[in-house]
Amino acid sequence: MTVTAQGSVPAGVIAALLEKGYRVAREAAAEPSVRVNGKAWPAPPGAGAAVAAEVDAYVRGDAPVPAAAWKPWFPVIDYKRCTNCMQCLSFCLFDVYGVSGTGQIEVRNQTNCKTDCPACSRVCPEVAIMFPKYRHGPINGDAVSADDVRREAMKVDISALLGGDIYSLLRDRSEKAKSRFSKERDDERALKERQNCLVTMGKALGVPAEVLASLPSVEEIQAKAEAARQRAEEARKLAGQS
Amino acid sequence: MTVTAQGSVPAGVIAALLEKGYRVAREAAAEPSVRVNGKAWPAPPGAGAAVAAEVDAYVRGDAPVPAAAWKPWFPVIDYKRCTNCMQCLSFCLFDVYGVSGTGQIEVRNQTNCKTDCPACSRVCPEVAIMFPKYRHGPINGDAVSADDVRREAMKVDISALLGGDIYSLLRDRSEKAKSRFSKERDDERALKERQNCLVTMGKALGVPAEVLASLPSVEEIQAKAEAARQRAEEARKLAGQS
Amino acid sequence: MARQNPGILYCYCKFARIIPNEVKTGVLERLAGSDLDFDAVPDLCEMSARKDPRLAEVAPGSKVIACYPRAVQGLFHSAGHPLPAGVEILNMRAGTADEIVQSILPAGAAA
Amino acid sequence: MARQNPGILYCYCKFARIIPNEVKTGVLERLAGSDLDFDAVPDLCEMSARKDPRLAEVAPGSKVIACYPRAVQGLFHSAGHPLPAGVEILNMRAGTADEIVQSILPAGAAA
Repeated sequence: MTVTAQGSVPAGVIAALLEKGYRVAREAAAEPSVRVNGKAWPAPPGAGAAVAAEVDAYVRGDAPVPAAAWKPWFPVIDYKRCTNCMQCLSFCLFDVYGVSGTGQIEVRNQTNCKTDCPACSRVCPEVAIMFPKYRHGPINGDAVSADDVRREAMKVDISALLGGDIYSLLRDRSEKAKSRFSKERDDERALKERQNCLVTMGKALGVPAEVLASLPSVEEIQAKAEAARQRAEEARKLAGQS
Repeated sequence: MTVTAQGSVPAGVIAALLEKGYRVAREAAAEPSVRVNGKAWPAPPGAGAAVAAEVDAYVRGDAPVPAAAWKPWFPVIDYKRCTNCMQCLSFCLFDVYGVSGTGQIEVRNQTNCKTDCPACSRVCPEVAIMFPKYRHGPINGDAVSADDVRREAMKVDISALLGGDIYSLLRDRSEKAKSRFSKERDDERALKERQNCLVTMGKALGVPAEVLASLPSVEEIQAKAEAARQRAEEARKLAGQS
Repeated sequence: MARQNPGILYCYCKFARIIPNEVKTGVLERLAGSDLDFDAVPDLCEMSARKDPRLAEVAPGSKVIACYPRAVQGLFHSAGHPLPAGVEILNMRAGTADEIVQSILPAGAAA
Repeated sequence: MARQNPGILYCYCKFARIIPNEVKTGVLERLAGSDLDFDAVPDLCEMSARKDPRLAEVAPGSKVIACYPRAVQGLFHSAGHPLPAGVEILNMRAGTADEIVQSILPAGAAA
């Protein structure tokens, strides 16, 4: 197949070329031409033939699978360490984690993971989450030392801090959040409380302002809490069955 | 160029094929072969020739620029709205923002941006940050309504909350953080304080446990605060010169 | 880069599904079926990030078929090639294919 | 997928620069210069994410040249093809090319 005369290129072929990252232009040139990646086409003939073959393959539907357009960065669970506590599942804002048919935590949506972000491995109380392409151990899969385990034991335990069942708390908060938020929205007292808390928090944990500022919107918080609750309940049910 | 006999493929060619996403295997087959993407090579001849041509181009150093392996997701500044307040620069943990020679905020490292994360647009007090591929307005570039502006005005102002100059505060905290952290690390009182603060915080702002848990390490906080301070000072100097 | 003659620049928004498919495809079909010259690019965002010098070629009087005008202007600006005055931006996230093509085709040519 | 004969699986770690280049290239050069059969793949992480069925073909007695054993085992496990017992994992993030090749080449063959 060759694409030559002006006006002879069907939209489907143009779309296929665009999908492959080519730029396609129709110009009022003396010689009818289609520009591909800024070059007149077909020129050189070899390149044109290659592109035509690719387009042919696209049209026939047997184009080769394109090379990975994604840096493979995602958590890998060390099941010898994992206790199925689900903290990673409730932590991740991007639904990378899921629960298997037998109620076991698993990495389900690898491509949702934010490249170079190893945050979920930091909340795991068992040093069970690895990112093979991470720079440092033990997150990169290097052996877990006694020091690593001790450090993890000192981590803030989210559930304990919030006084027990994290999921019922989230559910509770989710139900009350909307009314509370709208009530306090314009309230001078609430602003004061926030300010005191932020300052205390900053001092106690050394939290930079930019992290405090990264809090998601109320809508996102509610949606996330609800999703986490549902997934956790589903996981409990499944685990109870087995 | 054709790659045929077993043992005849130099490491550089194999590396070039691997770089292009091909799988290369040498097998003790009856007929010497190189597997490409799981198929014996050269088979079919056409495909083999295409691959050989690609390898040739690689070896000659004039291979075509590979198609974008990155979803173009990054902030775009609306300079008609931007007041150069630098909150986005100090907020972003991934150095997406920079400062121009004339002291103006700019998006410098687009590929550092975390795909589908529009968080920095939420801290902008002027609704000046867009993500063209975002789902909703005004972040997607849709017209900014009076309601949008009002909502932004109600946002927690980081600088005000933390009592003034954010940069001096960061600098201050950066200097004191290490000694403070090591002192309080094993302190029962500090843990208590953290717990109280987290609960207060959760109530006041409706912050989910998973967000509180996403705090970075002390080393990252210090490095980030220092970098933000330096960039802000550089920006001030440059702005003062113009 | 000198500005060239006014033209039509069409963005295929290759990397996201934010433009309704019937609009994206519909506009492209009508362009391909017309006698108009046009320049179809895979993704303006991607070109902006690369600071593609071709972004400097959009001349006054041109039409850019992409998404929200504020976003499109920002993308050209970020690339170091702000759009000149007199460029019309047509938004495939808001209009139908017919509406967009109506404002491009010469009167009476819209099918 | 049936396990096949023991072999050598080499990971090029295409998408990151975490393996020192002299190790990554050095091992590949020695493999290419040897008479050993081997299977070089662009990136084990990428294969794991795709749950590539070829990961099931690593037979007992094989050697996998990649990174930290805990990570490699996790990658095969995540893909639904846990490594069988008796597979040796050689870590290019920790050893030199010489050290790695020493444990693969038949005695006396290492150059």
